Amino acid sequence: MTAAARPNLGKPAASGTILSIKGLTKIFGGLTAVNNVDLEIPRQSIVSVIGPNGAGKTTFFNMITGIYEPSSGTVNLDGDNLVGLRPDQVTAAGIARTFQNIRLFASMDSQENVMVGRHSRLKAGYIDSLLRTKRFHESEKEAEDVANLMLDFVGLGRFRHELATNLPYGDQRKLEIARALATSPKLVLLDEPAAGMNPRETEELKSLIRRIRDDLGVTVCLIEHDMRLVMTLSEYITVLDYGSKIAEGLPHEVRNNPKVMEAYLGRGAAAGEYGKEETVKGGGANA
Amino acid sequence: MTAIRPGSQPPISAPDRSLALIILAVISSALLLVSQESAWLARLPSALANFLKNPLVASLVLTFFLANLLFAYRWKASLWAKLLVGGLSLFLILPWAGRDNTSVLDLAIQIGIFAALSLGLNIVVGLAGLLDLGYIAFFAVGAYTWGIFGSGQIGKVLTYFKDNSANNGPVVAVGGLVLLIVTALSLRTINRVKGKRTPVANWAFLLAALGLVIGVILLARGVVMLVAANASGLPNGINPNFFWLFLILAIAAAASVGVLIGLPVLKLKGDYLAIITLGLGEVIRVLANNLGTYTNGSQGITPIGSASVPWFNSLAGAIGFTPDQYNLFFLYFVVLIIIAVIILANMRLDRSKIGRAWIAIREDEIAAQAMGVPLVQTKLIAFATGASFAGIMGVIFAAKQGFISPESFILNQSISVLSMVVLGGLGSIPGVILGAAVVTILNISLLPSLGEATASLNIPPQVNPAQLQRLVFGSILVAMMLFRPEGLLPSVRQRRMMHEDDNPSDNLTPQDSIAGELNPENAAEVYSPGIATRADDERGGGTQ
Amino acid sequence: QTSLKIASISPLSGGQSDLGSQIKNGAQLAVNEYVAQFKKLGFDLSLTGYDDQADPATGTAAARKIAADSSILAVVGTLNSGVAIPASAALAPSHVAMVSPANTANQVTDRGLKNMNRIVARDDAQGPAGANFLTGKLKAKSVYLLNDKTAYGEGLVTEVKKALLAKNIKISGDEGTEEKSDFSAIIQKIKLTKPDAIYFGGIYNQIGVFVKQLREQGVMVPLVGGDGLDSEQMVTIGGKGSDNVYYTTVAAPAEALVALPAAKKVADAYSKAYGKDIQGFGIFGYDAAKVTLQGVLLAVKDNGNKLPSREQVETAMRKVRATGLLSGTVQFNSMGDRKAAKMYIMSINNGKFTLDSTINVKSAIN
Amino acid sequence: MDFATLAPFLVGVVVSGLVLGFVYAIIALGYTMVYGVLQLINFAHSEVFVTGAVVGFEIFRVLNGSEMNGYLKLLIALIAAMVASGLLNILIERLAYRPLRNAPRLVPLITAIGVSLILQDVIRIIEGFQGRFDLTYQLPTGFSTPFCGPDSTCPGVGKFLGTIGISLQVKEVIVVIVALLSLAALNYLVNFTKLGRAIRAVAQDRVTSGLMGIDANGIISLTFLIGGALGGISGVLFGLKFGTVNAYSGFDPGIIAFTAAVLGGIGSIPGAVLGGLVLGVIQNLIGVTNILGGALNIANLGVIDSSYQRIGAFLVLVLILIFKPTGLLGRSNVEKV
Amino acid sequence: MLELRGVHTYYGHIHALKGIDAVVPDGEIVALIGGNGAGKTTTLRTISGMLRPKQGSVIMQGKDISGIPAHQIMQMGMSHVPEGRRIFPQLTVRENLEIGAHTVTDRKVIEERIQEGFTYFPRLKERENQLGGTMSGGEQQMLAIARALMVNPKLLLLDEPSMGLSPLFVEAIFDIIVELNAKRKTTILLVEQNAQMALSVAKTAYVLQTGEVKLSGNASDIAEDESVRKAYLGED
Ligand SMILES: Nc1ncnc2c1ncn2[C@@H]1O[C@H](COP(=O)(O)OP(=O)(O)OP(=O)(O)O)[C@@H](O)[C@H]1O
Ligand SMILES: Nc1ncnc2c1ncn2[C@@H]1O[C@H](COP(=O)(O)OP(=O)(O)OP(=O)(O)O)[C@@H](O)[C@H]1O
Ligand SMILES: CC(C)C[C@H](N)C(=O)O
Ligand SMILES: [Mg+2]
Ligand SMILES: [Mg+2]
Repeated sequence: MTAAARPNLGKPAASGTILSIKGLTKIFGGLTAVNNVDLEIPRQSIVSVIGPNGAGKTTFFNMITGIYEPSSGTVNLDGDNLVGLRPDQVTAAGIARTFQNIRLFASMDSQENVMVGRHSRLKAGYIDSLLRTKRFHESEKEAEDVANLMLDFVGLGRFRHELATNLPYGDQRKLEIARALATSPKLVLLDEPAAGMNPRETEELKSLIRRIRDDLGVTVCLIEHDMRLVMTLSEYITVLDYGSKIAEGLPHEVRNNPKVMEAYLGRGAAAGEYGKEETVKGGGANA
Repeated sequence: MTAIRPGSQPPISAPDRSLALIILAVISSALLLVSQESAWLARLPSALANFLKNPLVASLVLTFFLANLLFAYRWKASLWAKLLVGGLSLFLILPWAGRDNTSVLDLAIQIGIFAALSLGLNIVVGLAGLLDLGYIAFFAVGAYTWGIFGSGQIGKVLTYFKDNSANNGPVVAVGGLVLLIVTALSLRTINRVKGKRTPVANWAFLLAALGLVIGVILLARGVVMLVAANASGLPNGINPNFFWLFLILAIAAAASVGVLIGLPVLKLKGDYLAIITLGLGEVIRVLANNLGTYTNGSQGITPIGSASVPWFNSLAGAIGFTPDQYNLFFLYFVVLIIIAVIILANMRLDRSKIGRAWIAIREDEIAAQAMGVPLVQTKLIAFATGASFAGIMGVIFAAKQGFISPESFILNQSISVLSMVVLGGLGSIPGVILGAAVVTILNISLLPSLGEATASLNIPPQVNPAQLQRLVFGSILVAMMLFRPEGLLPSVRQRRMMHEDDNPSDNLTPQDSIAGELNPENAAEVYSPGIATRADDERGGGTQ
Repeated sequence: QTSLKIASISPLSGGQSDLGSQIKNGAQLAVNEYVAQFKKLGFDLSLTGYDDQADPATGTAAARKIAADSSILAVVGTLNSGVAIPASAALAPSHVAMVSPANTANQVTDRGLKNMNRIVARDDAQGPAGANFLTGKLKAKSVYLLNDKTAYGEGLVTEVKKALLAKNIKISGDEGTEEKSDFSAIIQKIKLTKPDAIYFGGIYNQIGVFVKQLREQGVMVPLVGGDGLDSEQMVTIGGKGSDNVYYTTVAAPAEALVALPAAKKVADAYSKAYGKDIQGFGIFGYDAAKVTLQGVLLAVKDNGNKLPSREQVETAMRKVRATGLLSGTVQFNSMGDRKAAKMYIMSINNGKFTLDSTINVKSAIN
Repeated sequence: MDFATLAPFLVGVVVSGLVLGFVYAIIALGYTMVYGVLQLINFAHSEVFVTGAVVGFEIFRVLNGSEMNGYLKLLIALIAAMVASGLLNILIERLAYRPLRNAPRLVPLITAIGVSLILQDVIRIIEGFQGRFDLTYQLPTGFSTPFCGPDSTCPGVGKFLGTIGISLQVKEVIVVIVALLSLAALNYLVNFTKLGRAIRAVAQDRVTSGLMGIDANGIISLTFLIGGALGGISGVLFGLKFGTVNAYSGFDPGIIAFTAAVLGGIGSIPGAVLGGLVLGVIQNLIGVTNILGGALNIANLGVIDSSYQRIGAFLVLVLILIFKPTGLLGRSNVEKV
Repeated sequence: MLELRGVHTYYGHIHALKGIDAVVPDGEIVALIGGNGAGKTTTLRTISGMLRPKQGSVIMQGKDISGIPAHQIMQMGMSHVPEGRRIFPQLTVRENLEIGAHTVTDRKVIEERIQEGFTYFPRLKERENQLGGTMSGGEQQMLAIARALMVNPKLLLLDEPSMGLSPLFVEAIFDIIVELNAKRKTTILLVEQNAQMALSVAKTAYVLQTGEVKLSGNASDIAEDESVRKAYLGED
């Protein structure tokens, strides 16, 4: 993608590329799940990765976050190569994520779940915890404050002391987002955040994602099958199929790409069904 | 959203039981003191005296007395009453009874030791969810650390090296140091090299770790040799006042062994970890049995010294303790202090970022890692912390027994500590202490007394209660677990998870096999520490 | 009537409970004999049996309980040296005298505790006796040494080895094993090294299994052991394999007893009370209890027929001259070892135990 | 020591290790079966297998005088032991594990330990009433005779094996054959039948297998029955091979067998067998390291003798698991994130 | 086919269903919609016997099945695609399908149905021997649906079948639903977030809110209902 094609975000300070991926490949046994994919994510943008089931999207995320080791390729976050880092190191470097299959800490309440997300940013260590030093108290307060802030941010403030597993599905997804945000990421990767949400809840989610970018200044990259969400939210879309990138571009470009229509969207999808939304509520108006 | 349960339950109003608590405490204390004091017993009508002297009755009285501490902790009562009962029981009545009957003190110390062990294992198993079946090894490390130096054994070691190859000391020491530095450096580089562990890196890591261990051993050996060259034997070990230093050294030693054992194996999951720790626990014991030069092998080490504090002894003397009781009396208070510190440390760690990280990796390693929790490091901290509690108590154990041999550190002991933790309530500090107390009292007071009480009856040997300890203990274990699967005093977390505070009409209790059984969420959400971090939900490969 | 108690410590549960119960039962018989005599003096005599599960820690806990019960004046026990050592140490500060019917390890008395005595010979007599038998009667030029990795077994073999080395006998192998069932590796090694004889320091339940497998693999050389083999179970377990097996023992076989008729009476009483035949450790439990009671009586007498203190009993025990025992008179030297102990060499052949020879052991010190 | 003596020696060591390994393997299968469905280390399995050994002992004892063919006696003993141990295992599951299905997984582990303790005493008491503690197998004549060996006169296969330095007794051959047969049967059952598939499904997700129309409780009971029956077989084999059992004999072999199951990859049937064999051989090799050290003139190996057998095996386990964290044949537990 | 009468279900003390009354007529498609945590999943679980109602009854073909274990209910001709797919992770795709047919004895029938599943979802055929647990989210969803069809159920419970599926497959799924219902007369109880789609294929619908039936009736009426549009269809 050329710099010229990149949408102007109107935020001068926030220009440039935050994540740059080159030739990322993952081979499972004989199966090439992700094949030589390049991707650049502009700072403070909302971008999406879409593609048919089994296209390799989740695997792509897993490689970025260090859960899988790429078979080849590089991942650069603000110039630092992330390949080979452990997941916790990737998080410390500034990438947080949510999971396609929700993975919350079952025995913790919402607040604690989010506090865990703060782990890598807290200064207090083992000795501080034992001796209850000033640094410890500061850290704990920070963790708690950030957790509450994030819970409020995603709208779960009232469930602060509720066990995570007792929350309804959609709220659990939001809780995962709050937990990811608590790591103070530069970039957050959301894997199908709208799955299991009804259209109304998806609308709320949409504005939440915009606020993540606008209010927190965090770059968002998401995987989604909900085309209304993707088309209205993303500034840039990459399409994978059978592990390879088959298209990329602005939403309307992708939507009208015949390859994408055939492999992914299905008949008649492009014409307008998803399009009308975008014209109505494009460009972060809800923020 | 009304179905969502409120975050906190309104406190159930229970009657204040301060008065009951105090009355019970007074009764049980009186009973205890009377039953232990022969002078008082003599004044009682002989039937009553004989009754109180019956081993089983005496043991029950003691148990009843100790139960007061539990009541003081559990009951709703005013703080001063709780403190009064707790304080007097621990600091006055118990030592007093111990003066008349040292086995009370012995039991109390033993409970303290096991409570500390349980607290340590609780961190590893209950909080971090790592099933460790070889935990007693760290206890052994602590015990031998002091045992060797606090007895004539160190003299023997030095003499051995003096007689053999003492003049190689400098060479060995320098060699060890060099190896140590080289391997430590290479370990660091290996760790720095980014990238998941390839087999080559694995080998390199293993070799370097091995080198590190050998380096440490050589260095230590070299130092011993150097010392030995000039030593003239230490028939009674080093000055017993080094005891204090060795409390610290034992922590360090046990923690290091914890890290050493942990490094190669903590990547393993669930039961793989369990069996490896079991094996490594045995390795430590067998080494103790085989490395006779240092440990005196199967013969064991004895006598082992213990610190003595002059003013404390005179205090003990002043309140009627005989000199042979000083050490127990002294160790009792040392144990109290250590336990207090350990509890404090435990609570502080539990309620800190580390504690949260432990629980996070217990619940979901992948998610925890993705949230920035370094897996191996966090597990190592759990291992080392747990180990250090065992290490320090090992020193106390050696000083109390005056004798240690590999037989005290067998696998069964590890299992026993584990049962204390689970019985008391995984992850619950008061729970595991209670678990330790219950199991210890059963094992060294109640069950044996059953045999002693019936010793004079003519019962066929096959069904003689004295021989049925396993049966009785086993039945108690099974029964307690069936009736209180969440443990005696479950942790708040556990209670929340198991809906312990449910209304009685709840049809999803574990006993209700059909409803409970077929309830996926029950199966899925109950956290499964230890054996495998993977719960049913993950196996399903789907959302929770 | 003042209550006066003695205690026994021995394994009453677990794998060695068979031997441990014998000690307790034997002691009970002795106590029964003395109840009347104590009654006359105004004492209500009884025995309390404590279980040590053959485990040092449990044994020590039992010892602490005994120390705490001031009506207990002395202890008969234990079976295992590994338990006796810490248990006696735990009893020492309270001056509770101990008389051991079975512990042979040198360390038991070598620590110089005032309260620890034993009526059996020590391993530094048993070891050389075994060694002499190996080189003398068995004419072995090379011996394979095995032990069970316990304080007793390993300690005993150390003594045997010392004696063998002094005679320039070849040691074909020397190792320990905790294994209870599978001995294939060791047997292969024995087959390879072809020793003239094997010495195994350990207990019958392990050695019986071993020797059976050994014979099945065609190794027929004699096997010698210590008092750990002194049980009829040895033949039950080893079957034909226990032929050509010899052992030194400190507990006397029936035919070697000085007081045969008395022994018969005890044996009858034993089988009547416990439904089993008395064996070596039953006899020694009986004898040890008798020594203990005579020591207590001596202390009572010294104290003007009043209840003696434990310290008095401790002192009396060292100087008592106990008579009327099945194994002859007992006197202790200054270390608590029996001045003139006997040792017996037994052979097992065709499933029968026969007394091969008797050895007198005199303690070197007084 | 020259090669000519060392080679047959090593063959002997390895072969006896393999026989030993077969016994471990069958015990290990009992652990693996139960572990497979409940993820529970069935600590009571050691007593389940001792029960089998005791039943086998009783059968051989009762039939000792009779004229019956030795192999028939063996068959009866095996069947009786399988039935007894299998039923016992079902009973244990019902009483001590099933009520705890939904409890944290360490809880049934503790009840398993409790049951194990109870059974030890129960077995001791039952045999104790007949005045027995150590139970020594009274084998039919011919079982203890050599099947093959250097100086055996055995015909055919035995002779051939003998010439290459393998010496085995008839009963050892029986052990191997019975073990192989049970392994084959079990492997077929679990991996190639509908029942086996159901067992694996229940193992992975009890609730969902209910949705497939599978009676999870029934399958679990069945698994305990099979696991127990294997325990019964292994008990008899244990008695055959080692000659003596008592109420407490289960503990050690139980631990080793479970280790074998882990080494092979817990849950995997061929894994348990491979693990058992590897452990058996390794244990034996470590037991003779001092001899090898002597032969190779490596003095330091001299200290490694039988007393290191057990822990040597554990150290090998550590090494293997470092490189193969799910055991030799364990499928790596792929987790889709 | 199926009737719920005053069903109350609890999780521990959480009262998730508060008296649900509903009827699923023979051969119909019934949609169940509602917001997050409304109790849709719980309703399906209660029907299939994964949960036992504390009060009320579930009646299938005239027989009260509340309290009967799930595996017996399934043997009566019901099939349930559970929330979260619940694929057997260590079984291959083919084995997952075979286990779906556990109650079917005829091997030929099983094979036919597997092939049928493969024609619905060719991806499954491609991955016949891949472990279920390593399939992608959407692939697992396909497998879960195919698995449920292995018994040719009389009553099919679908819990959010379109979740995680690409738009192409969402359409495919609804086609399959319609086809099953039309050709095989399979009765279907459908829980969907994609309410619009669900209501377009269903004949009747129930709207749940916090464990209670808030609305019920003709699907097309409900699709037009103001409050429903607002609450669930994201239209304001
Ligand atoms: N561990 C693995 N082993 C083998 N194949 C795998 C593994 N993990 C993923 N795959 C395969 O790789 C492909 C990509 O999977 P991935 O989960 O990345 O898809 P996805 O694009 O996220 O799909 P969906 O939209 O369905 O979630 C799939 O076909 C999947 O079956
Ligand atoms: N395992 C569980 N433990 C406790 N409460 C639960 C559990 N599962 C669901 N709940 C609660 O029961 C209520 C109903 O949940 P249910 O899953 O049936 O809703 P749903 O309509 O399927 O929602 P979603 O659209 O999120 O799937 C919710 O309040 C939820 O929080
Ligand atoms: C029973 C005997 C083997 C006891 C042995 N003599 C010991 O001292 O331990
Ligand atoms: Mg995906
Ligand atoms: Mg749902």
